[in-house]
Amino acid sequence: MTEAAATQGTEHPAYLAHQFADEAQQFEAASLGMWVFLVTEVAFFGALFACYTIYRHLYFAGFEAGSRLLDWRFGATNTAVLIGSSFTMAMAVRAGQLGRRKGIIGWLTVTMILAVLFLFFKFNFEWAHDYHERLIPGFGFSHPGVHSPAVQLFFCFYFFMTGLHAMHIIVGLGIMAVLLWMAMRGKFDSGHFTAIENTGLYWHFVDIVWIFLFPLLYLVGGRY
Amino acid sequence: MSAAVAEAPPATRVDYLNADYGVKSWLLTKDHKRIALLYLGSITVMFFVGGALAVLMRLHLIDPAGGLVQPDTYNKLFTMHGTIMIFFFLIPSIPAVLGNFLVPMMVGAKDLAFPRINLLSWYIFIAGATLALYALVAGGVDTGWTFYTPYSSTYSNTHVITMAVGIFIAGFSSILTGLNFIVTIHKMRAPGLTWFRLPLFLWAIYATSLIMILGTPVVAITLLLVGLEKWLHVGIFDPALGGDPLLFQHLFWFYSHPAVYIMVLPGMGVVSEVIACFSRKRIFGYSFVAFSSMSIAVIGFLVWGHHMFVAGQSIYAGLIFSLLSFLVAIPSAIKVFNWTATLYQGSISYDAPMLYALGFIGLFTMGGLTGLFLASLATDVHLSGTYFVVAHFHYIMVGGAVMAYMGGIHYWWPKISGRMYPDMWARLAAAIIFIGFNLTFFPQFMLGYLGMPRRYATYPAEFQVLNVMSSAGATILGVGYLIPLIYLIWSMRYGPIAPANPWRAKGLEWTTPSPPPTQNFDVTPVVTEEAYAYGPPRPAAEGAHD
Amino acid sequence: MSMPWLNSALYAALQTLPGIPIAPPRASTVAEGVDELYYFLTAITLFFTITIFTIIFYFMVRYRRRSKEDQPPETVMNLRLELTWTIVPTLLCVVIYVWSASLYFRNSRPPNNAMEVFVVGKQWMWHIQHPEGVREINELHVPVGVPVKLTMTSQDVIHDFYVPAFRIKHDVLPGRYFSIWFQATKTGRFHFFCSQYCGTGHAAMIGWVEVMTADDYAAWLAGGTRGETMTQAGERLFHQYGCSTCHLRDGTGRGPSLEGQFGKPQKLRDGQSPVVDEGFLRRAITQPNSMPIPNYAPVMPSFQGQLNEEQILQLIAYVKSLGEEERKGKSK
Amino acid sequence: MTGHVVPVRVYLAVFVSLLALTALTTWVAFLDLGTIQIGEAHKLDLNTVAALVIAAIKTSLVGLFFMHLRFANRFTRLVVLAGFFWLALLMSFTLGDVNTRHWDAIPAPWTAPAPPAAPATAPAPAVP
Repeated sequence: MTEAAATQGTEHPAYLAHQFADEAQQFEAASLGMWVFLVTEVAFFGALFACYTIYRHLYFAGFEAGSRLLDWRFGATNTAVLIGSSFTMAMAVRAGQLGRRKGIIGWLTVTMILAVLFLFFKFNFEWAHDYHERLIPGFGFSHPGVHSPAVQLFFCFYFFMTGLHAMHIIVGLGIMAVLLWMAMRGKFDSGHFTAIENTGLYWHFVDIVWIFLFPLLYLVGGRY
Repeated sequence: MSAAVAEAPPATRVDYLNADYGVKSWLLTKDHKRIALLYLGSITVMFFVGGALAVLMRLHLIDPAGGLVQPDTYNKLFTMHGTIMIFFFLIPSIPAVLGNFLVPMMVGAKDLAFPRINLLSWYIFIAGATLALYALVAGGVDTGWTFYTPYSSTYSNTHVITMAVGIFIAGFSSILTGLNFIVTIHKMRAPGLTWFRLPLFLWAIYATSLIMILGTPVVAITLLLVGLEKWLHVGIFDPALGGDPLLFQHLFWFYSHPAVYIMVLPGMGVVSEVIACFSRKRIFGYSFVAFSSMSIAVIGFLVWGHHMFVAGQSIYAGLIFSLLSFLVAIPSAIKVFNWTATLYQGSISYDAPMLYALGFIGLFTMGGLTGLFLASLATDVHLSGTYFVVAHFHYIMVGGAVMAYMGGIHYWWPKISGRMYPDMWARLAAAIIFIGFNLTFFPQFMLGYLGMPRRYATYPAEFQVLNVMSSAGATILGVGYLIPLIYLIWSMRYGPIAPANPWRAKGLEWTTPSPPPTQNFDVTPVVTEEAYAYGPPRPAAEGAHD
Repeated sequence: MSMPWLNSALYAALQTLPGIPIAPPRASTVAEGVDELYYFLTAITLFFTITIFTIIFYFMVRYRRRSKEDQPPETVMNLRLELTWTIVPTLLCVVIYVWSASLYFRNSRPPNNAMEVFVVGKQWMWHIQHPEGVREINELHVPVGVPVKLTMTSQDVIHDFYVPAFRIKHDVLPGRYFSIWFQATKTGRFHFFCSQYCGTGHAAMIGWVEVMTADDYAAWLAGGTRGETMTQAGERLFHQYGCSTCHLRDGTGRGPSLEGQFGKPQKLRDGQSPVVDEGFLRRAITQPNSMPIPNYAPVMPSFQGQLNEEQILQLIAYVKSLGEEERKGKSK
Repeated sequence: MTGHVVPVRVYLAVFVSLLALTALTTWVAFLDLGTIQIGEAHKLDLNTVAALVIAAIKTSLVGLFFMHLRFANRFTRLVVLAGFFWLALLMSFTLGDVNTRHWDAIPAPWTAPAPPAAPATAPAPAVP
């Protein structure tokens, strides 16, 4: 190893991985990687949306009947909560860009509180209620109406899509906890905020999924 | 420089193999080359498990009444053979082994963009493969690798859920590998390495990665839905409960048809490298070959419906899918013509990798052309679901992808292991595989046209002659695959030390010692010429250099 | 494109190949056209395969490496060559596509005068019933020279009805009806297979199509199990299951009259008006409330699980006959 | 390396717009927007269309501002578009099949089967 390379090695910031030539390359790679990952997520949820679309097309009335069994007020509240968390997340990323430790910690904490609130509404009120109403397919589902099979299909998708979404929220909470810990230890003070930026992208994506889930699940019931 | 390194006693030089010792240094490695070897070991195991199942099937089919096993067992044999070979051997084969090893070296980088994710993807693969092997040991799955509902979700009482979850998990390994390659090829190319100086292997890997990240999530979620349906007895794809089995087929083939290109595109990349090297010429029509890879990846996503011509899909959808299926044949044809043209006026040597590559061209040509029979609606009605289909896709996947994989392993083996393999044995094995393969699968084309349906444990006596021929070929093919296993392992210890560039090949991976140091390159290389510059140095380039 | 003499000559040649059978018998009106395309594709495959192999072998020998110092000349890209081998295969593909698609399209619709036979696939056998009431298992008797339309469904998983000698095949799905048709051109026994994997006994779902002369067929029908015709069986079920108590003929019952409904669009409450066909009736029987009809209360119970697929087909045959009687009456 | 720092008021404006659009989509769900008949067998539910349009607007707001796509390079935008494009392919082809499954192969004049006895010498009109 030449002397130049050796000294260059010592100049490397701690967060610069060995395979990258410089910070710009690392940042761009991480950002592109995250976007590509989000594309796979689009395909992942997209397959479910495609199934949903086909069945809603085939069983229009049944899906409307299923949707009417959901309480739109919880859906709307949770939408607001999640949009709020997206906003606070954007603020956390902004704080990261500016290298403000307190800002990062504060906004991340608010985001996490909102995420927990979302899950609390979802599980404690909605899912528990659905269980009592025997609306969970596979767990004693029963629906007396004329559209029973279609309603069961609707609820299959309702639970699978919101469940998968909730899982993403839980994973996001875990990542944010790590970020919080890193922020407290001052890892982002130097303006190296790639991790926050990417978590933000992930979180906004989760928000976007919900932006579609809310009307498609809660509002299509022909409630007029 | 390379010669000097090669002459030095191996013990004095630190390379990626002897940089560290012990199980931990392998299981926790972030070095893309070591991860490639981890993949090589694991998929070799899967290959021979899948191969053993195939041999059992062929032995069973010698007798029309089914000589060896019960029909149930036979059904499990072909299902496990299919799932293991496709999801746990072919899909990771070239990308995860050769791609992992070569992508960073070919772009002139020290590693992939995300080494930790790379290691993670191997662990995910192992988790999925373990579940698949568990399903095999615990009694197998009998749905066919296609998992058609409602048979898989309602009627089969085998380990469908285990297998579905196994494939679901392994899918993420594939996604992460593809993601890593895309970012690496985009962002980590050495100075001077423009897109049109990339080796064609990288173009192929790039196109493959696109399919991996865009298609795999769909099949993952679909198989998860099948698992859920079976577990909870709900009817997502079961018509008795309101589901649509054709929707399953759409989602399944949306990935699983492009998956064929995941298997064969990297093989095309390997063949481009090998042909160029052993005829000492630049690949004819470089940009056409490069763009054909990309167009295969894109058009390949639009043809999945040709698996469903007789499945109950709308006949108008069938008409469109048929047209698009014909279109995807064109880029493949362009590649074959360009490879052949590359040989013209070359300096062709018959080293083992070249024999595999030329075998690939021939077999892939046949596989591709017989695909036309299945893309055209009227003949597909007769041929779909018969042995014609079996023969066709084995020509693509075994005659194509596996031949290329073997060729690639032989071509880069000196770089990977630092040792040479016995050349005569390698050529002999290549010849045996070529002959055995054709004997096994050519009769199956005739069987299919004759009308023998696939997945039959027993069959009417009029099909026996061709079946016996096929089984005889399978034994030869099996021997052909065992020979390289033996001599490659032998060569790791006893083979002659390989120089840095035994084939006098072009490409960044040959400019570094064999085996390469952990960091691949001591100095980041600067690329000043196009790929495959085998010809005399161009005056213009020289002038620019001075 | 049509060269009948070549087609027949090739077929004859393949039949006489000693020892190894490699061409299935050709016994339907469709088979000849499919074979013609098949031979054409085979010719293309052989042409390109042989050309590529020959060129590769020639180059391998002609340009083999003679010394390590060989310095092959640089080849520059030849755009004209590239375009040639892009455009020629494209044109070839278009030709094949148009040929195959029109053949398929033409073959996909049964002639209007086809006689109907009903096929129900179940693990692992084929139940076949003729409108005259004769039922058979894994055997299908048909007259030669008459178009036959098979209306098929499955009782459990996906099967596939495949007659190699007729070059026809279609998947048989539970809950849906699919039709294929053929017109046999010669008498004899021909295999049919299940060609969609369906479980343990998949390979045992084999049967024979017995193509007979018109006289033999008539004799066979007469000598077969004399029972009621499908329409009569359907009528019996119609009363047995109480359908007749609501679906009164004059339309005053709790359900709509079924008289003359078959083949006409039926307006549903959600505003759609699908045509009443076999699939519509099957759904009306198994999931009546998924398709409520204006002016009628959704009170009909589902008969899913109470009727097997063959009985449903008999009911459908009966409902169809209600329409036919009216149509005949009108024409008289 | 800090990228584009967006002013807080932009974020706030986006946040408020998103909330407003959520309210709007909820409100619209309670109005009967009716349907559009397409052909004989299909109809388009305008409530669903409205819901999806609003969701798409919300998505673009989140994408452009919160996810900084507005300030991102062309390639990143291409990646995002590719994802949605592929999804559109999956959906359109599958829906296309589902929607045309009941279409019969109505023989066009050029495919009308020729009577087996007389070889068609002139393009005969389709005989019912």
